[in-house]
Amino acid sequence: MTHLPLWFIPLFPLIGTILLGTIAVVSSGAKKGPSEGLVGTLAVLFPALSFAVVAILACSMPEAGFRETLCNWIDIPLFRADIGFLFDGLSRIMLLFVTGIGSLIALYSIGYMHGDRGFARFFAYINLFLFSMVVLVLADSLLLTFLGWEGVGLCSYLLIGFWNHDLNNCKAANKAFIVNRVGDVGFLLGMLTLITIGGSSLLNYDGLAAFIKMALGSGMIVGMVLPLSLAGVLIFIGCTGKSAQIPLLTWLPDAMAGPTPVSALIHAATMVTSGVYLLARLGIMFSQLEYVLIFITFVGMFTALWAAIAGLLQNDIKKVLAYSTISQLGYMFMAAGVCAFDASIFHVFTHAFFKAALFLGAGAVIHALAGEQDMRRMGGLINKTPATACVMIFAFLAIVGFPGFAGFWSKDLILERIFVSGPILGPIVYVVGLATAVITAVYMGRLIIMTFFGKYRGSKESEEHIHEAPAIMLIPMIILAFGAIFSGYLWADSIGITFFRDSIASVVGPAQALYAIANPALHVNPVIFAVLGTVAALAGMFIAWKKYSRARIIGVKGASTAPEGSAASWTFLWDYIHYAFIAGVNILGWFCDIVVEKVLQAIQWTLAAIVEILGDGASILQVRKVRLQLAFSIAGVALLVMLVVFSGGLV
Amino acid sequence: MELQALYIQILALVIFAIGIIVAISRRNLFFVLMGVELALNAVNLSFVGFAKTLPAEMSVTGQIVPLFSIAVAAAEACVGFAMVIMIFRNKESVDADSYSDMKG
Amino acid sequence: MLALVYFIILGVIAVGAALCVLLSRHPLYGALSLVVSMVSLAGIYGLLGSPFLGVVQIMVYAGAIMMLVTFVIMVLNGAKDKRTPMFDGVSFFIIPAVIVLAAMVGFALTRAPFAFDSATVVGSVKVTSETLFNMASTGPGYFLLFEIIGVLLLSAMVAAIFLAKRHLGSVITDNTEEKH
Amino acid sequence: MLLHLLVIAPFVAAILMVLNSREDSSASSRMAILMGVVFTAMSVALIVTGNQATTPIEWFHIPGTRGPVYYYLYAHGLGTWMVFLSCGLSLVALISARSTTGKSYRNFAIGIFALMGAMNGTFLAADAVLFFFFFEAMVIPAAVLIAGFGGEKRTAAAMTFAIYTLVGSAPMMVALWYLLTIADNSLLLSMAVAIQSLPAEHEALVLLSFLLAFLVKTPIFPFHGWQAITYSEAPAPLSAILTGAMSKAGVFGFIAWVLPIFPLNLNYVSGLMWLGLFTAIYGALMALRATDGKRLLAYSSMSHLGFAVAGVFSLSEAMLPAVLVLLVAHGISAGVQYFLMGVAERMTGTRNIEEMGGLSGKNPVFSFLFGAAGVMALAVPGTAGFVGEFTVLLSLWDLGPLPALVGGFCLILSATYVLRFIQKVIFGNPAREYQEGTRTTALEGVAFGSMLVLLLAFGLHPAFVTNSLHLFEESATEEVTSAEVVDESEEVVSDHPMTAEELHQLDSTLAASGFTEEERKALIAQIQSVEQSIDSAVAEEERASDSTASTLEVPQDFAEAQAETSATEAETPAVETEKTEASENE
Repeated sequence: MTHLPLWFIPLFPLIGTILLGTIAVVSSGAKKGPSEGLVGTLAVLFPALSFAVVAILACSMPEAGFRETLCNWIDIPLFRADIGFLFDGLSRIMLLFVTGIGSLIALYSIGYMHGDRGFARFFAYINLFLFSMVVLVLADSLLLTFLGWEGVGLCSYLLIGFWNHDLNNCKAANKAFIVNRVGDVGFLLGMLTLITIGGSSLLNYDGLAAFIKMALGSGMIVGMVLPLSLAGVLIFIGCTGKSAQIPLLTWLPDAMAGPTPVSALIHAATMVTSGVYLLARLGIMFSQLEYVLIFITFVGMFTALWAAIAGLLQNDIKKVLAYSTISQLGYMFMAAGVCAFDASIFHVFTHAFFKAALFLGAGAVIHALAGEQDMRRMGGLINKTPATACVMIFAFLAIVGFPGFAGFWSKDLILERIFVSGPILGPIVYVVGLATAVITAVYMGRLIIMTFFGKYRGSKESEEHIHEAPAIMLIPMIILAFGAIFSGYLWADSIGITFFRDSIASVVGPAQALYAIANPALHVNPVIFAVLGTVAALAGMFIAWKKYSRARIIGVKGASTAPEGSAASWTFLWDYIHYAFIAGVNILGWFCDIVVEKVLQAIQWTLAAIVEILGDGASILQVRKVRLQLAFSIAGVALLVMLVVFSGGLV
Repeated sequence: MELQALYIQILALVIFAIGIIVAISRRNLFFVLMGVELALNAVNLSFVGFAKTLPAEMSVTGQIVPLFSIAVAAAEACVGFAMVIMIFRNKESVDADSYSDMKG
Repeated sequence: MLALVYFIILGVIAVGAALCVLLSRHPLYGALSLVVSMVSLAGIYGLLGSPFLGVVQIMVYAGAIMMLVTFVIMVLNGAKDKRTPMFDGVSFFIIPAVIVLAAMVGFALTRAPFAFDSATVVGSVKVTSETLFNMASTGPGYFLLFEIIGVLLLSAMVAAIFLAKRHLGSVITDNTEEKH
Repeated sequence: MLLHLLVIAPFVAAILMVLNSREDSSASSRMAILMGVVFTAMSVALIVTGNQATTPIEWFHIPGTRGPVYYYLYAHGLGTWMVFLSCGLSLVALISARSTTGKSYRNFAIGIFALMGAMNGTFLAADAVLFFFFFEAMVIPAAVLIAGFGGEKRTAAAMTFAIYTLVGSAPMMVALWYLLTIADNSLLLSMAVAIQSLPAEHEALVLLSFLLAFLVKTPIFPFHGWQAITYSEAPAPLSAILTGAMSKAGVFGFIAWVLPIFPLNLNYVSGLMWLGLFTAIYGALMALRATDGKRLLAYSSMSHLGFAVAGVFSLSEAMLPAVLVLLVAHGISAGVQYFLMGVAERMTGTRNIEEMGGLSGKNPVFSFLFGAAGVMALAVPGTAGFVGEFTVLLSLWDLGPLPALVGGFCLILSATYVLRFIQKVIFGNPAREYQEGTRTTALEGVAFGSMLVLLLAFGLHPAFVTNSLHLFEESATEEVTSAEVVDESEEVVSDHPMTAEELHQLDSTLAASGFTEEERKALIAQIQSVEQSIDSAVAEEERASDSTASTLEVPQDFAEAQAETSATEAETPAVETEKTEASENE
């Protein structure tokens, strides 16, 4: 059958990038920026076109998906890679919400970035990001995924440092890129391990799956678990970098320095979930690596718990959401750790909606307050910006897992899968997960209460300017809020809808089936989990209400939003650990610069000095008088001739 | 006693030695140049002397080389004295030892 | 026998004049002694059967070059090195060295077997110029060398003019004379 | 013809530049750029037409050696790309120097052309003496240009550069001479044969002398003393050429001369590999601490080249294409970074990156280029740098995870220093008031932009680069197999004895037609065996196979040798068999 070529999907954002980039560069010298209408139209048009292509392809996709090899990329001895695309159930879901939410956020950004000097540049980056993200998801091999992987990292760097006149933003951007680079090197080495195990065909997802199945069939898998585990751990390090898990998570809170739509798109909805996507993609390999899976579960668990507590301690509205994102990503990894890839991808999907809605809402609030991000100087905004408040409250209900909202379905699914995964490990992780859910409800409740309820705590004059966001910002928010409410119904186990699971079953199904053979699931009535989850959400909300609605929060003036005291030491725990490594590198650098280099230079100059001294010694003979030199030479000749004659040589 | 070829060479050697001594031991630039001329003359004499020890045709060759050497000596004298003049203008001295600008 | 007598006379004059060059204080005296030495050398050339060479020696050396020397000495009147001593440390160092060198070479010469060839031709103008301007392709090819020497002299003249042109125009006209 | 043109014509161009008026720099710049374009076009043509060789011309005879020195050029994949780098970077340097050198542009162009000719000669020479001649000749125009157009400490920089590199290659000259007294001639293959006959300690000494020259030129860790000061004091366009093309001569020397000639043992190989990795880390750490922008770039290129050397001595199968792509990528990206740094220096009047900043607001086009160049230097996938570094890492992984891990660490460090560099130069607020200097001109922008486009193109389709190796590897193996079959059959048939002279002649004929050392040795062994008798033939064969077995310890380097020297093979397939026949029928 004929279908639209797959490369149409990345093509449109690429064209958008080139066009907008050209506009940005060309207009940069001009006094007045380019027309915002034109730029905005282009910026939304190309992602939307891409979304349309995805939608068309999604409807006509056969069970096995589309595969398309575009051309050869690298072809050298030992290694061969093609540029090829794979469009199956998993990439369909990912692409749909990446391009869809991408288009919505581009629309929102037109309002948010209004009047900014780098308007065109911003949208060029956004389009480049979408291009990279599409390549990441659509790639049929790890190497091409890596292209997208670093591409999104690069865009994240560019967008965090978007307002680059402030060096703090640049530092946050550098931090994001470098921390990600650490993960990426893990990814790279993981790929190399795979190549060593079975040649470059293993980088291809289909090839890898075939290889594992072949190894399983022939029983060779036993000998391969160790190298495969190494590859798995290395690739997982890559995922921790991109998805901000312990220990490479410090960059995400700092990344909030970028414009808020960027935080919504890149640092909440799409890019950070690519780690989860990759785990699901390689599910069939991970399903064989028991210990790696346990490791992943624990990393996810600790990250979820730690980030939830850190979220409680923040004053900056975007930082709260950032830690919340990390925490939710922890949930996804916990699910991936028990091979519940469909559940984790489902959470990725719902999370994209409600977290994007929360971020856009926060952006609208910040926009309304002219850049104020400190929650201690907000309050009572529900009267002034009712639409924003509604959107955020719906999203809040979704994230805490209030029954009927999206988060309820996905989070309960994850907790259920964790519990049933094993007799000992499952319940332990489940309890931690449930506790995290309570804390989630507390800090999200705190955010909502501090922002929208109570009295306004900012300065009087700023109160005058508070206004509802323009329509162009509200429309995407409302659409996302609908998503936050209803996207969960794509897979509502309790009421018998399993559409979502079925749609990606062809991809992650085999892996989960393999895992299920080794780890048979416990049988527990799912209603218990629903009830417990609901209780946890309600308890958390109750605590938040008790603690924060009565408490008088003192509006502070001029203080930084960074937490202090013990809150700071909790928040920056991993930063301190990173500092140790950075200090190590710095000491090494210092050693090289001050000690080794100086020693080398000393040797060099000593040699030079010796030569110079010898030269000076020789130049004593170089007398002032030409005549004397001639005399010397004649005397020398005379001596030589004497020597020759008296030694009897001449005759 | 007949005139021996050796005598010519001894004479050339003596004059050459004197020429070298003049060229190096005297400090006046004119003497230096004249010493060089003297030494060149001695060389010419040596050529002629040796030429006479060769058979007929080749001995003519031996007498032509001094012609060239005389011509070169003329050129040398010409440039050499021009240089002396130029240097004298700069230094107001014909003392060879006062020219030591080349020393590093 | 007679030749030996002439040779001894001319040789003594030549060596004596050379010694005068060495020992004279004023360059002009030195130059005149040099002329004497050269003339007596020209005599020896004639004695040896190279009259053409002798004539050239007198014309070019004793005539042109020494004329140039005396001219320059007279033009640069400050050239009398009254301030500088005739000999210094270097001289007393160089004289023994050269004498030793000469002695060694002389010693070697006395050991070397060579004698006059009886069948030498007299280097008359005719013979010399025939050899010199032998343009046959099998010939010695001295004519080329001769042309090159002409070019060399020309360039030497140009160089001399260039070097000395600022004050002393008269010297330059002398230079052109000595190019035959 | 193309080869002769590429080597000799730059010198002619340099002489032609003298004809230009000293005052009118615009006329001379037009002429220089035009000629630069022609040379670049020729180098592209060389890449397109593939490998070729000139007919060897006897040049001169070094006293004490056995064979003559040939003027003999040949182009193979690695060399052609290096020539491309040298010509292309020179062209951009000529464009970029227009705004800085002013009236002395003519002299600058003369130096650049001379340098370009010497570099092309180095990369194309097939004769060791010729190679050495050009290798040394590169130093002179470079040093003169540094002394004439450099920064404040230019004299010291020029002296350091010249002395370091000349002293570094002096032992190589002696070693080369020594080798030539043994070898039949100064071509690669006869030298490789000659080295077999040396006692082990002499061989080690000769090897060390060769290594020293290339280690200094690259530069590798303890010998990098000249690099930072030279690159930072040299005018930026020259630094770009120095790092982009000239320093490649070191790595090129390892691949094209050291590996084919010397039967390296594992100690040397792993030692050099670790030295390369150490240099990579060391350079990256030094770059992290540098405050002088050009010095930072100098250390960064030291780091990259150390990485490349480590890749070379991984001796894996993928080494040659990997290193080639890495070198090309580094040549272009380091080159463009230097050019841009030069522009930054011109605009701000300082090289200290702590005093820069805020250029993104002042000159957006420049900062776009600068940022893009930085990103390309980071080896982001899709750029040529990534392909190079990934494949080199792959080669390193062949030796074990640890070298690859160190290489990975190096990638992290490179991200750190490049980002720091970008941030300090173009982001933030200006640290002080700049006097407004010359901005990027349109021509410069186009030149830099096209370099970046090249990087992208090579990154997405590295076959552009690797195919030049590929093509003749395949055809060469075909040739070798077919040729050997033919040869053997004829060897068996021909039974009349051959004299030593004939053998020698055959040897040099084979050498001229580009046989690898192994094949040639095998051939001669066969001929000799036939010559003696049927009985001893068997023993000889065994001995020959023994000697090859002893070198199997490091089989890859011979594979490399084959890849290198088979360059000329593909070209004259029919001729070489004919020649062999002819020499045997004598």
